[in-house]
Amino acid sequence: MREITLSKAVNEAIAEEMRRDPTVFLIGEDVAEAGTPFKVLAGLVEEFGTKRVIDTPISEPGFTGMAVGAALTGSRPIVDLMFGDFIFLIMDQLCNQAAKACYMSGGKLNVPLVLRTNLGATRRSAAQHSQSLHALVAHIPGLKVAMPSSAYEAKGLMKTAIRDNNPVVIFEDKLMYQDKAPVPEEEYLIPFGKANIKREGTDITLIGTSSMVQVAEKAAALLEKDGISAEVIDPRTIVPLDEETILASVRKTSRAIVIDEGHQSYGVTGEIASRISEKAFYHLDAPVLRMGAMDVPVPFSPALEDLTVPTPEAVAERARQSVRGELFDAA
Amino acid sequence: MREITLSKAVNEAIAEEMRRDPTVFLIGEDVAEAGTPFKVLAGLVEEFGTKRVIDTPISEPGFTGMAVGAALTGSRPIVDLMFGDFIFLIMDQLCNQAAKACYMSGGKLNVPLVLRTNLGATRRSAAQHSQSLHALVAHIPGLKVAMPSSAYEAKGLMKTAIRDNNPVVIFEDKLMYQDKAPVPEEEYLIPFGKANIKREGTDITLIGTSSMVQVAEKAAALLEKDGISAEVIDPRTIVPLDEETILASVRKTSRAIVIDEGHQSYGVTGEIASRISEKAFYHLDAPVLRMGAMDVPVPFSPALEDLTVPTPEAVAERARQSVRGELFDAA
Amino acid sequence: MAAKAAAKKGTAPKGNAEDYLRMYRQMVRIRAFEDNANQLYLSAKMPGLTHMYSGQEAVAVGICEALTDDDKITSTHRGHGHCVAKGADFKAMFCELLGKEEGYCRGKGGSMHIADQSHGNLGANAIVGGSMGIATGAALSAQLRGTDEVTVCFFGDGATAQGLWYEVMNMAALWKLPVIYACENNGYSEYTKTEEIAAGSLTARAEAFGIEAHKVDGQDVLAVNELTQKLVARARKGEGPFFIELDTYRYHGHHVGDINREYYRAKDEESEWKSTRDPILNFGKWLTEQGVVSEDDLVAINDEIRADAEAAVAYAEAARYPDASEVDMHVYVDSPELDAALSKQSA
Amino acid sequence: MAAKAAAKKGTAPKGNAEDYLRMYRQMVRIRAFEDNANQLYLSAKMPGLTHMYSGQEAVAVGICEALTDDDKITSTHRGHGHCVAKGADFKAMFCELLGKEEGYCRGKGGSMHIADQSHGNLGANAIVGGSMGIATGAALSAQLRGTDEVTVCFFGDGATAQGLWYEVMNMAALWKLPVIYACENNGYSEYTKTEEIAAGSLTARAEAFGIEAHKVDGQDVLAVNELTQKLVARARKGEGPFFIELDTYRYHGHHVGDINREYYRAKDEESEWKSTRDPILNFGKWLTEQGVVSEDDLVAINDEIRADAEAAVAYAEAARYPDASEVDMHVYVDSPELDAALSKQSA
Ligand SMILES: Cc1ncc(C[n+]2csc(CCOP(=O)(O)OP(=O)(O)O)c2C)c(N)n1
Ligand SMILES: Cc1ncc(C[n+]2csc(CCOP(=O)(O)OP(=O)(O)O)c2C)c(N)n1
Ligand SMILES: [Mg+2]
Ligand SMILES: [Mg+2]
Repeated sequence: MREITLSKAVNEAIAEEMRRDPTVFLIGEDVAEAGTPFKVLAGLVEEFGTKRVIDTPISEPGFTGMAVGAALTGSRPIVDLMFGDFIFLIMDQLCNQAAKACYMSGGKLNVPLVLRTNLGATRRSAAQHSQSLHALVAHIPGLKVAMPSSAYEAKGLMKTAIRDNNPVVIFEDKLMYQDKAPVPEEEYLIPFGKANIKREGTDITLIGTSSMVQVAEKAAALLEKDGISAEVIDPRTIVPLDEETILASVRKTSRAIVIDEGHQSYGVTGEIASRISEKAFYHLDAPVLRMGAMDVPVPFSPALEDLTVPTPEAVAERARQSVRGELFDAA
Repeated sequence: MREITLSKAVNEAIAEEMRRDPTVFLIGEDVAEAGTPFKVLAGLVEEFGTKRVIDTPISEPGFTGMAVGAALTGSRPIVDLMFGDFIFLIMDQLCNQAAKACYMSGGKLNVPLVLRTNLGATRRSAAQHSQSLHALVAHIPGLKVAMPSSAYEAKGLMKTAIRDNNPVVIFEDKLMYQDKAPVPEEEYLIPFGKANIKREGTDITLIGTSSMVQVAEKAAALLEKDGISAEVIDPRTIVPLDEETILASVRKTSRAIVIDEGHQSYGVTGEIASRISEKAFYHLDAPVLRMGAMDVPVPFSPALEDLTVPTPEAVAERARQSVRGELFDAA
Repeated sequence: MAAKAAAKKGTAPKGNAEDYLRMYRQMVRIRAFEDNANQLYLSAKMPGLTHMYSGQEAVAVGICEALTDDDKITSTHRGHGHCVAKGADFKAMFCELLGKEEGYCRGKGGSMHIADQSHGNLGANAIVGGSMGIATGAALSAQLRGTDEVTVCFFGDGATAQGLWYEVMNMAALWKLPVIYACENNGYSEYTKTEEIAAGSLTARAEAFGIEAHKVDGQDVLAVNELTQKLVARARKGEGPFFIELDTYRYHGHHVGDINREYYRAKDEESEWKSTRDPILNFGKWLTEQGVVSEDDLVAINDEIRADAEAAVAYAEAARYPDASEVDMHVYVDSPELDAALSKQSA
Repeated sequence: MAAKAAAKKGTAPKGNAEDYLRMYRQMVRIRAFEDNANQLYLSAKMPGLTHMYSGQEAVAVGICEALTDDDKITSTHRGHGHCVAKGADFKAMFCELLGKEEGYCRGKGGSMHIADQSHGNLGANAIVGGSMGIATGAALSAQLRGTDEVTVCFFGDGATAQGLWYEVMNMAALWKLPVIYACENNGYSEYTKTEEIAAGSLTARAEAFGIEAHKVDGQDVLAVNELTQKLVARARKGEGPFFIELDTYRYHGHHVGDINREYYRAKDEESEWKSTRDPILNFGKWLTEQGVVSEDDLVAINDEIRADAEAAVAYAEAARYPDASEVDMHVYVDSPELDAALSKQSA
């Protein structure tokens, strides 16, 4: 199968859906001729014109609010938010307006909107351009949240997001845009709420989101050398969350680590870990471990930044401790 | 001891600190003559004048940003945000600016700012005036988050918040403003990061935040009738979180329920439950249970709204199941 | 909706009688709705709070009578008037205010979130200024979809302090969107006078973005309607956006519970507006002076509408609450086409 | 900082020689800093990205030379120029750009977050428009604390699209805050021309709030300085706020990696600005014409500053990274007075 970059996969997904459905349009800063600073959208304005690939002023609340209005009235906007960190600027439009319109109207209104943005540190972009803020939107009912972990996932999840009749926030890892993966030429969709078992294993379950799926896979490879068989699960969407697949795996392996690039506290790792701890309680041989990003703003200095995110080595080490039973003593 | 309302307690705390420290000022909508729609700040403008009790236009991002600037330059602002739901409007100023200034400057800048706002449903105020959004700010390093559970707590935590050199967000429960509690005439502060054991018990630990402390206490009273001894813990601040007091209690009781009025998913209950499940793993006789608000926007209709938040009866029932071991079978 | 009045004060009043009477009736309907809503609150039958539109009727009616059902509006926390004026039904509105199943939003929205998409009302909003983006986006969508729909964005003087407005005005001006920003300047935002919270000039703020701005007496339904008709027609041709500042007044407190308000506004001021600038009284007087209707006709209209409103209240009081099972419905809507594509794929 | 020039182009140039030379030097210092920063990036020695200020030097210098150390500024993602102009030191700046312990922010902030509070620079900001509230609040704080400090808020033309600006302008105007909004209109925001993203007129936007607005040639350091001195003096007396739009140009791409930019702006345009409107060349020429300095003097100044910059780069390259233990330091600052009160209470 051909291999394409995550960037190209997203571009293809959007182009295919824009061809299929004339109500889909793109809106955001420098999305047209520039094709975004990451060049993900390059070429789209040439095909679809400036009416459907709309460059905006630097007005994130404004154009997000406009997308909500457009989505309420027969259009299907894709909002391009250049950095995930800017989500703080649009929280009202996203969480008070888009997320609630359907419920507040008793189902009479709905907001088929995609917000595509990104996450991920270690790009030396400092505290306001490196955050992984997906937990915040996952906390708000009415939004769906997708976290692609490869080019293949990015394409399928984006296409599904565009066709979903609800607001969907999709977080791409900005460090993965040049990563390649096999992606079929044929059209495909990836359903929301169905986790992907990336690797089967029997001793411990590693649940990772976004680029942390790769971290988990690398950790699993390290563990294999030690004779430890790790199962790796990619939830794909954290809202809806495929609890069943995760629980089934942990009931089998009896151990789990949840890995996520958002800050550890009050984030994704706590949610998934606590669901496992509650619902697979009887099957656990060790505490469910959490590995989020450190609870610090992302530092600029490379000497510090690399310390803040989970690494394959650190995950493997925690997994070994768990399997060896070392964690029992600590409790 | 005299009893005063939570509203009066907050008012006293602010007045005392404004008398003590001339750099403290209040800023927000209708804080002066109107004393806020909840009348919490009534009388302050008469004592301190309009220079220190500043009525603003309806510009939440604007006046929050201004408070950050004032805090960076020798003032100690208290920002009044009329409804907790409006926090979505100020997330950039709070989370990208206030929370990070200290870290990004390597400790050279700091932001002694208090954001006072509220939470709590069942006031028939519908989806945009009823949210409990404290988990969102708790996820952002650099902010402290206080959750008073009574008039006594509200006064002490507010005074401490004003004196803290970091940005502190304090969530008052808007349904508790008229609740009275004994509050000493003498000055006192309540330290951050020290949980309060509201009631001692041996069979199960109930951890509640804000008004859920009262719910937990009522549940404990119900349980007492069934011969079940519940320990009730009020963390007081969720950032910093007093993990030790919580863990010590659960190690003793072997069972726990975490109760919070924020949406259950990706919120406070997951964080506290997962910490307990991990760090008191060996001591648990039953899964740690979570009782947050339902993952739905808050509905207006009284017939629906009351269903969305934890009640003493529901907490007591879950506690009984836990103590009876019923939950084991479910796993 | 029927063809609208090419209203011109003083010209051929009888020829436009039908239009005038519809406008009159709509204003009375709003007043009757609000009087009943207030009563429900005072008798503790209404959950929560609500914000009365009384006094501002000429704004909603003058504007909405220049729109069709395909045209959109966005509304505010003080939104009953817009909702009625855009064609909503009393029963479904009162049911919504009481949290009943037959409400416009099945009781989930309440006073501050009434939406009536069948008449193009995209909804009230409890975030001040929160619908400015929505309205502008509806106009963008109309343009993209190649329709000639126009969107009117209602908001108060207080909402002009929200930065969102400036962001969307800029884009509306750049892209010539068919949106009309209608600022109901009722002199107050909550308990504060407008002049204390608004520097400079509101019309100049719109003009600074190259947006044509107008000021009009918001108590004169014909003046409002005439201006709006012209601007709507121009907006349909791509000459928008526009801004209108409408001078008006709210008769009640900021919300129904705001009873003692002398600390921020004088009783004299209130009675002055009510006695000399009431939009319904004045328009009624003009209609009789012009011989369009008799005073008795007006009384009859009034009585009929009042009876309607009371019947709707009674209906709503007796109506059912939504079933408990509805609490977690409508968080998400289904996506049947997506589901079909997915099941085709897995087959 | 010494007393500032009461600069008036054409009047007594020799009498103001000291001031002129300081401005000239400061502009050269900025250019030298940026050339070295760019070189660090191109040779892959700098982590991340950075945005060059080259071409806009007269803005930062003309304005900051009208301020004292007690006056505050807020800066942007394109902030090196403001930082140098407000008095920062090369070594601590380069150390910050390289993420070193001796950087202004101990390496934690980097290019986009340099702050130098000892000279009143409250910091660069990576959120476009993100410092508009901060600047206005610093002015409020100055007023509340009874000082005569003035704050200058630097931002780009693109930032005028952020709603926050209108919110804070309104409050600044209502409360007569001592803040000057300085918009560096360099014709572009990222890869988009200003006219495509800004409707109407920028000065009119400020004026709509009753704020006095000025336009000035941002390539003419004396014109900038003269205007700023006047406005600063008036702001100190409570006559603020003010708005200045400064016409200027960035010589490099949006950021150091933006090399192929012909798709959004012509090479001719760039060379035209560089050859005819360079703030340093033109001011240097004028200084020699007026007999303030000789060409040789200028060369010597240039050489000295270049050497300084290179030495600072070498110093920064050799400097230590922060220790790993610093990673979770500075998330919070201590509160010693609070801690003392608490321990007194528990004693
Ligand atoms: C973002 C936001 N801030 C504050 C409020 C509280 N609030 C509700 S109505 C109102 C005043 C609005 O004034 P105006 O826009 O003039 O409308 P009016 O009430 O006069 O119709 C305020 C401050 C709110 N609902 N939303
Ligand atoms: C809120 C926000 N939106 C978008 C960006 C990405 N961005 C960085 S600089 C920039 C252009 C800014 O243009 P302008 O204000 O004119 O400043 P200039 O770069 O020309 O100095 C953009 C869009 C950002 N950093 N912050
Ligand atoms: Mg008003
Ligand atoms: Mg620019």
